[in-house]
Amino acid sequence: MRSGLLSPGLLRDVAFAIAALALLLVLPMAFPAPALRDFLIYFFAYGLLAMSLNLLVGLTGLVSFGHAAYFATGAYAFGLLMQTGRVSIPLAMLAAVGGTALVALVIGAICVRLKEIYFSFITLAFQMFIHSVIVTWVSLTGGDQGLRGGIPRPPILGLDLNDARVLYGACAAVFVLCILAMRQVSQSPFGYTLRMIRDNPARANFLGVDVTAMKLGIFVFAAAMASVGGLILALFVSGAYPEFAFWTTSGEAIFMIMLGGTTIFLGPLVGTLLLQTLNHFVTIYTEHHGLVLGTVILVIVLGLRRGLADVVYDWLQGRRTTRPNTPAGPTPEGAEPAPLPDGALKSRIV
Amino acid sequence: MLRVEHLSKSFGGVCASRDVSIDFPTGSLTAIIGPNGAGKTTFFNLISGHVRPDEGRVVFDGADIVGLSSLEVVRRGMARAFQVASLFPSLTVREALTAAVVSHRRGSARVFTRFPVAAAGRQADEIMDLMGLSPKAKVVSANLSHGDQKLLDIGLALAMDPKMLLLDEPTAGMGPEERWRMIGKVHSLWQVTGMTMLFIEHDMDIVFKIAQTIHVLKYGAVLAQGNPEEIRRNKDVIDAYLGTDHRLSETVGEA
Amino acid sequence: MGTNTVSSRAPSRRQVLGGLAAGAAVTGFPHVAGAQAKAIRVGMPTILSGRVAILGTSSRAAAQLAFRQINEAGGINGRTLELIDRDSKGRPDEAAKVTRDLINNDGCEIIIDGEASSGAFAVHEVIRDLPVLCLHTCSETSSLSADPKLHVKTAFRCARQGIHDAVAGGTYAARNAKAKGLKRWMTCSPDYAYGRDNTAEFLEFAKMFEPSIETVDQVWPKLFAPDYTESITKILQTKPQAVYSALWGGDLVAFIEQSNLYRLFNSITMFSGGLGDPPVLTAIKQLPPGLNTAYRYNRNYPAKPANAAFADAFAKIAGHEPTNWAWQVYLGCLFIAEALKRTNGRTEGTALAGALKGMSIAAPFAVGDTITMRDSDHTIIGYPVAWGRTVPKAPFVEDFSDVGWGKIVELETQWKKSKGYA
Amino acid sequence: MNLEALVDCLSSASCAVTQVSTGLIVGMLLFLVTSGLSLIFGVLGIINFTHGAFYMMGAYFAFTAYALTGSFLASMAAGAIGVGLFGMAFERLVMSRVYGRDILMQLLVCYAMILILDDGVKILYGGEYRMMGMPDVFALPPVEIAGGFVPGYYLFMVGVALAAGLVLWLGINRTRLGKIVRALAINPQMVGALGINTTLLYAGVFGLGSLLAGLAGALAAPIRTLTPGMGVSILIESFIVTVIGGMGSIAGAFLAALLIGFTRAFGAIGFPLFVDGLMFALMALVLVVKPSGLLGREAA
Repeated sequence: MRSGLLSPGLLRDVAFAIAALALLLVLPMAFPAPALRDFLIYFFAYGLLAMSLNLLVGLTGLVSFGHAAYFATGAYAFGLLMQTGRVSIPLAMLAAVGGTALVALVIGAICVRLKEIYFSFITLAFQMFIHSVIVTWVSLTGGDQGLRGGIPRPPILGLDLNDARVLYGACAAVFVLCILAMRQVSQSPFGYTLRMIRDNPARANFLGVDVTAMKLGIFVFAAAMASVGGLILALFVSGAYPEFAFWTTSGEAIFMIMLGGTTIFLGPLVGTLLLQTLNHFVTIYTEHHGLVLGTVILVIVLGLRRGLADVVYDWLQGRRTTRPNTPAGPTPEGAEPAPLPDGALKSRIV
Repeated sequence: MLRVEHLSKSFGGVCASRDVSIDFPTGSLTAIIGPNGAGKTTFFNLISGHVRPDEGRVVFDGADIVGLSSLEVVRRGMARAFQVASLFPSLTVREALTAAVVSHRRGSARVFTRFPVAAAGRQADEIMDLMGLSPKAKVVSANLSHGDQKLLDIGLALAMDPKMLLLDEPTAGMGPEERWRMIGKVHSLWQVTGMTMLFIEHDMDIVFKIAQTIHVLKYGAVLAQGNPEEIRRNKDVIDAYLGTDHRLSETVGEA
Repeated sequence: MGTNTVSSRAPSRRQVLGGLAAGAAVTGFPHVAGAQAKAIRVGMPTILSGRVAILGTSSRAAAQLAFRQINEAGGINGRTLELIDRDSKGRPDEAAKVTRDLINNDGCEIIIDGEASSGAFAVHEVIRDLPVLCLHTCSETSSLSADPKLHVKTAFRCARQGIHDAVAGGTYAARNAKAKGLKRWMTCSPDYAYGRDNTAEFLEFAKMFEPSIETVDQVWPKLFAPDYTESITKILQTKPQAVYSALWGGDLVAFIEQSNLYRLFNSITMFSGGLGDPPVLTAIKQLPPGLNTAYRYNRNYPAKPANAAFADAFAKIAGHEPTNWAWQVYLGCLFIAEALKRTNGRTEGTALAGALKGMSIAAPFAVGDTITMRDSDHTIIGYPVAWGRTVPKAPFVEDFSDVGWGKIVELETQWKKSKGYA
Repeated sequence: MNLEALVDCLSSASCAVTQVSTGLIVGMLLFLVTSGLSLIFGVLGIINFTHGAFYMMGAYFAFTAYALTGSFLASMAAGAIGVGLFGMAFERLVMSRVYGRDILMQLLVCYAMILILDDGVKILYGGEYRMMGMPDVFALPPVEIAGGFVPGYYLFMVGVALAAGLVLWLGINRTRLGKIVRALAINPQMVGALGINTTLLYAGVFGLGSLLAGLAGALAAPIRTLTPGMGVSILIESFIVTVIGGMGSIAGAFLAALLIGFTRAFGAIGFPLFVDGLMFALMALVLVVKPSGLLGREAA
């Protein structure tokens, strides 16, 4: 019996992760433009934010409007710890993630008791609260001017993070590790319990699932993962800013997952990539990016009605099932079960 | 196994359950019948911890379970299937059953293993065999036929290793043939497992055919009880089913 | 082609398409590419959208104006200056991103930072990593240049500095308080770091020069609040003799108009840190006479033909009078051009920084003959720091009275010592 | 915290009058915006996040109409009716396509619209601050009431908001059309089965809600600065009011707007720095204790 850590699914994912990391490390060597590295580091940071938000939205059916709060908490906790000059980077990272998890535990304990839209509202309220704390507590956070004076990057194990290439490599490794952790969680018994809650919380409760505790668990985990995104950004821009905790950041994360699609595990990364690319080029060509971005969103939402990754996946599924004599399974790697009819979809997100 | 004593509940002045006292012996197969709005589903909600009664006791396996959450009631061994199949639309049959088994084994919070866990998977397979769902193992719940959905719903309840199973209209919404197939499954399930079972049913033919004991509810109160033969002859029951007061009783609301 | 360089977008599009086609070969070596190119690229991260879009649009217009004039005068050793602007949407991380991008991808060799407060600090950190010449042209936060811990070798501030204004404001307030017997003061400033620092420094110096000044109360409306009624009625209740406000921009416009409804300024003497900005003055429909305001910009002060010419030329491009940010950016461009001349067109950050340190140039805005980029802390002195009084019609503010720079620098030095900066 | 000052103020007629009027001024404009938001949610079940942008449009429409005609009445009509029509078009062309879809889709559509409208305003009017200016009719000294002062324009503004709220309330509760609208909120199929054109009704209700936002914008134009993005802060505030008062309840919106108005007015006297935090705290508290809001219907 193969079970536990040696299950073939995990081995496959680990292999995939190693390949992905190798690709990420080779890419900047093949194309040594610093702009590519910069672009990818932003992609890592916002990618983790979007992926972790999708653990709530897509996997558990909890629509959080305030996920960026934890992105910011991670960035600030990390930045403040590093500025003391007494902590090494890995330790500060662990402490920042742990601290964020603790904050999320307290806030989540209140939030997950509320249902549907009210959950969304209260997460938004707490995000605004955290934002106002950051702006008001000037002596600690620097208020609206952000965490100033730079965040030092002492070497870890002889690696000098002030070298842009090393910094990039470290960020890539952390990013891949986090994605792998999220993948494991989504494929674990816990992950399937969350799918039960997403589909039908009342029934899950009747089957002995402690719905509130499970929701709280994923809330805390997602917050911790978002905080890693925040601290990557803080490490890179060498500062932390209240805008990280503003509702627009949460809004962007929601846009990323909607753009990429909520049903496929890596869909949010597709969305992040698309939005980052779009943003990058739109800002270069025009100052009217609001007009362009708004129009693109309208076209996608009204035209495609789903995330791009979902559309592609459904199209592939469609081809698969129309092929004659295909047995009904197994579901392909890295994919969730087949999409649902319209009515079912509605119940899973709202 | 289960004994309810003087159970009462009213919603905003409407009495959905009034002074109900029934005893369900271990291993029995009992039917609850009654016209629309008689309070059958409310009765299920009351004993399964979904709704808290205003008065009365629910003694399950020797302990009063009034006030326990539905979750705790399930953990004590009383599982329930629903009138409208309550499933997990995006999960396959096997995934849903395995997840239910995992949950029952307190494994829901495990993050370091992969789903499906082997042992839980085996139990899920057994349940699928029992319910005849094995050929549909990899079908997404939302795509199952109506009958299969009801079977899966019962299967989910079985994943709880229950001592007692509550079935709320297992044949609702089915054609005549499908009904008999369904009730056949239920009956053989009872015979194979020896569980205490309690079901709500509309179809009198079915009830009289398989139930050992029948309780008739009307306006939330017990109108009559007895074996199929006794109920068949009961004058009050005949009146209740042919009476003209259906419309009034609808205000109580089922479901 | 050279004449096109004033328009910021057309060349950047060309550049990007070129960059896409050539791929990493070009973008990988921006400095080499820049040296061979005819134009010297200057990047400007700024805010072009949202509530403070005017900060970015007026800063960009000023840079366009300056570059056109420089290029028409023959450029730098035959090379032209080309502006590439990017919208940071007011987000500091976005400001950091576009700044890196401007340097790494677009081959910008100089950065004019048109970011407000937090964005400027984010850009500052980027310059620490990628040491090209950077001029902060919009942030007035003193610590950006005063705090030695934050010092970056190739970063300079070409903007007014909060502490300079505070000294001048304190002096002016004290003089008025003495003359008119204004003892009971109140403040009404936006509740964020700049608003609080600015207000505290103003009061500190006002009280230093006139100890009879007493702060009876302070109200802190939110930044970008649309409505100030509760603050205004609070002031009415408290009945101070004078009010100081660090409100600026659209917030100040709303505050003045709403105060007018209560005839607030009939009984209370107003001292404003931000009213002197021409777009604020023109936006207010009923500008009460006799309000005291710090100088932000004015075409008649300093009274020099070059200043009026700047205002005319700017208005032609932007469609409105210059903002405070506009003259700062324009001055920054003059500093950049002069530094490039002195390095003979070399654009390395350290070379330009070396040239810029201690540089004095004759600018339209100099109160004396020149404005100097101070060697010690990379910030300008000699720019107009003055207070005037409003009149209902253009030029809206008159009667400027300034404070000598000798006194400002002396008090600034004391202040630095007290902060541990010097 | 300065409770003494608060007590002092409450015991002085002039202070009490001024602060009560402040509360009304702050609260009533907020109520006008919120009532539209709440109406749309109550009937259509949609959270119209573009509501703040509609308020902004109302202000800019009024600004343009006033500049063209010099008539204050024309500016109010332009703000209210212009935005009302725009809202109907928006409902028909865009919003109706995401009915019944998950809330994130609706949110995204609104977000897109905010981006487009903000940029549109910037393109048309530039990024500068704009001010419509006070019409001459109201260029009067403030009215004195028991020693407190209230500007004439504010009296007018509060009056218009109260009248609009009253008309809305009567319209919904006392007319046949109102009855249909209420039925529409509960059971659209039934209303459709009665042969009533629900499509038109939805567009009408959305338009009416937008009109209220536009009217609020027009009323604010003479006293508030017009800039692109001015809708954001009012959206957040009216959102808080909606949640506190109860999603979909006009009376709740009225109550909560007053609550916020008075909190701001008297908070400025008694505990100036807690006002903002208090609003968020109040919202969180309401959500925890009674998620459906003060006067909202309990979720079924």
